[in-house]
Amino acid sequence: MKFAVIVFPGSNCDEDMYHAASEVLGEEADMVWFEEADLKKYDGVLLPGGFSYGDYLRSGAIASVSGVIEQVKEAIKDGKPVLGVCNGFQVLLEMGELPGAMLRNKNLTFMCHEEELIVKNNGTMFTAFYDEKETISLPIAHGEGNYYCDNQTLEELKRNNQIAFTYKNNPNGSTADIAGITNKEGNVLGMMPHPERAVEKLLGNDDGLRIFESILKHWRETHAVGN
Amino acid sequence: MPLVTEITPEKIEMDQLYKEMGVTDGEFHHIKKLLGRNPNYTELGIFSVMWSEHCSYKHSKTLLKQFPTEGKHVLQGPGEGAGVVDIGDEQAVVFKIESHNHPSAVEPYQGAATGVGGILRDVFSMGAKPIAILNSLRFGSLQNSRVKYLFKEVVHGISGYGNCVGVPTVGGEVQFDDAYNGNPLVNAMCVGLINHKDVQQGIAKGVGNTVMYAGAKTGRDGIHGATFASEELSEDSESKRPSVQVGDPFMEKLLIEACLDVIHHDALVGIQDMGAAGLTSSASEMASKAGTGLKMNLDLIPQRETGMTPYEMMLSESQERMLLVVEKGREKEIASVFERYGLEAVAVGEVTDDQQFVLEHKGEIVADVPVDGLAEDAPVYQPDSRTPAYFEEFQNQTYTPEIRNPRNVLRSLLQQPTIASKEWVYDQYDSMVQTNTVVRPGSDAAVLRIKGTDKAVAMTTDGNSRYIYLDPQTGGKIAVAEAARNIVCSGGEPLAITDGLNFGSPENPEVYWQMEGAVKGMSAACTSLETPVISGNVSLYNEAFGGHAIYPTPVVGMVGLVQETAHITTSDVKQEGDLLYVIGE
Amino acid sequence: MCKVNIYITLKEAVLDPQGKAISDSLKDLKYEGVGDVRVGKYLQMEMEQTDNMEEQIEEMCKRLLANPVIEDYTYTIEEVV
Amino acid sequence: MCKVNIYITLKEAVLDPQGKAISDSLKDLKYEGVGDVRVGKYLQMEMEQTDNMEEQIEEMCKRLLANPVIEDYTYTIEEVV
Ligand SMILES: Nc1ncnc2c1ncn2[C@@H]1O[C@H](COP(=O)(O)OP(=O)(O)O)[C@@H](O)[C@H]1O
Repeated sequence: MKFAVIVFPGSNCDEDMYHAASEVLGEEADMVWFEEADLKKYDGVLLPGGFSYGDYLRSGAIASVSGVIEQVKEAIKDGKPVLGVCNGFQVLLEMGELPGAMLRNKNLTFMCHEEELIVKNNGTMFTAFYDEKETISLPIAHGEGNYYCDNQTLEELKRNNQIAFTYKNNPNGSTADIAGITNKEGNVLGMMPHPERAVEKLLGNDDGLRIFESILKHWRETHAVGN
Repeated sequence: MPLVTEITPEKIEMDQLYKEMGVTDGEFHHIKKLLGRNPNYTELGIFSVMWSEHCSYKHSKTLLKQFPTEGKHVLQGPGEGAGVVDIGDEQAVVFKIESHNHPSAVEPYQGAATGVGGILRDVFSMGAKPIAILNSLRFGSLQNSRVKYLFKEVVHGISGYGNCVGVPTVGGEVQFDDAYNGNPLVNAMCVGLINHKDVQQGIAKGVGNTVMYAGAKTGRDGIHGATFASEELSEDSESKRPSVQVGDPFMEKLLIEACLDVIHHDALVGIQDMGAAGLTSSASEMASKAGTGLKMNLDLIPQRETGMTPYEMMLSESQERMLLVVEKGREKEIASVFERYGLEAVAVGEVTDDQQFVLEHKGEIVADVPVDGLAEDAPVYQPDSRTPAYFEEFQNQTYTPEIRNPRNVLRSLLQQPTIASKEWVYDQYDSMVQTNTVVRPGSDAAVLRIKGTDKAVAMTTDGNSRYIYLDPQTGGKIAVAEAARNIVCSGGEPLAITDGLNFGSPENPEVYWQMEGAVKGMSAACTSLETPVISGNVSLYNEAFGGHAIYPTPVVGMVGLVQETAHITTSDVKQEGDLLYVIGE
Repeated sequence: MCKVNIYITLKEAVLDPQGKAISDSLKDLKYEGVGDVRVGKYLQMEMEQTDNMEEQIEEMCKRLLANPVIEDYTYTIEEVV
Repeated sequence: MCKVNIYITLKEAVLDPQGKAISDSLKDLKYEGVGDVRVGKYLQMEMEQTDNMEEQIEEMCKRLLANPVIEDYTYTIEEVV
């Protein structure tokens, strides 16, 4: 499987995402500079964390109107898996590919530590290797991770089983403890916690690896048919 | 300072206007002798920043010479942007600590943020990829609402900048004491990783080569910041506030990437960041190190504001700027590297052979001074030293504390902000980005693995200013030894240190005595532990309103090598039933 | 040349932790009579005058400057000479 | 009850990286004629009417709301019924 890690000016978890996909998962991956991307060549798109455009205006806002976005939309339409982590999640929200918006953490400060998450939906192409309701631990690192949506949107998210992860002890004020959501079609996952930071035992935690493994499993299954 | 260009050299001398720039009578006459004439306003401004304590180390140079600076692992000692230490496999670590005390006292968020930005540039201008940031902070009593505000904003500033540039902040220390009520200390350390062959020098070699300017435009930021950093804080500092510079970590991130890209370009001859005293110090130091001269046309300097005078441009401390020397005729190749990151790099001058620093503006020569006059010929003072009365008193003390209720004593100790958990601070730092952090903040030392090897590096900042106040020499030894223990406890072998010397006014003989003692003690410990000093920083005149000097506060930043990741040890208790040992005296 | 003043505010239904923190600390500082505080953005933009200026500004606000999920915006245009 | 509108802007000489990023992005999006953008804060504060209201607001701005080192402020007071 071949991943594209999109690099915006100011992305800073791009190398970490690349490391997880290529060196740890062992699949092919490229870091592609947003202006030079040709996403047709890739089977999956990874939108990394960081501070694209310095998080100026609103996090993810400026990246969400940049040149590469049309291609990301295309990839989504084609049903390719698209994973947005942290700033990548914010970009997907700003693009309107996922519902809702991010507000500043309720305590107004940046926070960086591990949080326990509950796997709400293990039926997605990103979460197949988790058990339903399993508690896992992933690092968070954000100042604007307070997920907001109105009641109607929340009802819809629930009805369509779009909530992938919730926080066990909501750290930032997110609506309904939401830590990660998918689109209706299930091929886009946006999440604030960083799975790519939790793929090696040496760094204390590899709970995040199964997200990458799940994507790969799904890809193998859907592509085995054609072979 | 309106219409500064109007002031004539004669008037500067007659009205002793040089004093406003922090230049003494003696120094002014020395400048006149060097030039063979009176300096004009721009020239005087250039001398004033280059001869400020911050740039010239005029009150500390003789002490710094005592530090052991050589060792089997040292590839580059003090003298460049940062020191370089071998860690095997053709790899090295690059590190340095730098203070931003006075700017942080005035505008804590930006002061701390730009402190981080500055130390990052010192490291990546060596060609190294910044892999970690640490800090060492001192504040007054948290009962004081101004102190609380400063503390909160300094931490926000460090996290705001460090998190955005994507370099993990992995460690540091915070202490609180009334001695810092009006004068907080903000020291930031950066550690970088480099391959031996990539080590750069800030040097203006090759007569005829082109001087290029890269990064952010120049504005009227921080003008006189460098001399400001060397003056005691007074009520007056409030009115100097416009000189505070604003950081742009987004730009810095792009600048890091562009610079780490451009160092592989064979057209690059030298590179240096514009730190304190901006264009003036970077340009003149690069020429001085090469034994060349340098000529710049100020009309070519990218400017953010209109109508800037030569004086303003030369003294501006706008952030996120670099100076490069490039093979003549190959400027476009270099510019195109920066362009890819949306950055500007333009030719602004050339290397000359006459050892003069020459500036042209609107068709006129506005400064023409000898390069060595700014750097090597800067004044050096040998301040008076006197043992303070408190020291004798302390030496004669026989007090031993009596503990009646250990439980209460322990509890009240744990409640001291200095001892209590610093999680509130480090939770705000992204300590994991770059996915190398094996041991995060909260342990003895932070440990980062080096991808592609089984090695790791351990790093820590330490210094207990109360010990040093009571007995500078012993306290100095303790600071180095504590850092070394932290490294060893984490599984590493101590390699070298960087030191941040924060003191009051060296012109106060009792303060100078503290400096002497601390340096002596630190040197002794560094020699016996074989951890040479490879870089450092001096911040003097840390005295708040009314001349209350801070505690003498040298801080030690140490880096060690962990041979195998299996050696990494953390400080937390592992499981019930494990035995506890006390080792040592 | 015009100066466009754009005011971006959080929608009423959206909680504003920053506004709340400011209001609380004003009350701590004993400013009596201070109630709710809401924090928004104030953008000052230079722009050359064109015929469809308002249309353009509306579009900028919707596409980039404000996030319609959480924010409202208003603007004024001043001519500068 | 009054509504106090407070506008906090960066002093002219102070670098505004955020404004620059926004202006660049608008230009990328082909909004011709967009020049400099400066980003400030817009605070809406409820406050009970008092005699020395302006004095109080001035003080709040200086002490807490604006950072006089790098920011300027202006405000308007609307009466609300
Ligand atoms: N306390 C110190 N101990 C050892 N070296 C020092 C000390 N202070 C400064 N230096 C060295 O002197 C050189 C110049 O320092 P400095 O002017 O602070 O650097 P910069 O030009 O980056 O601001 C550096 O190489 C620095 O490492």
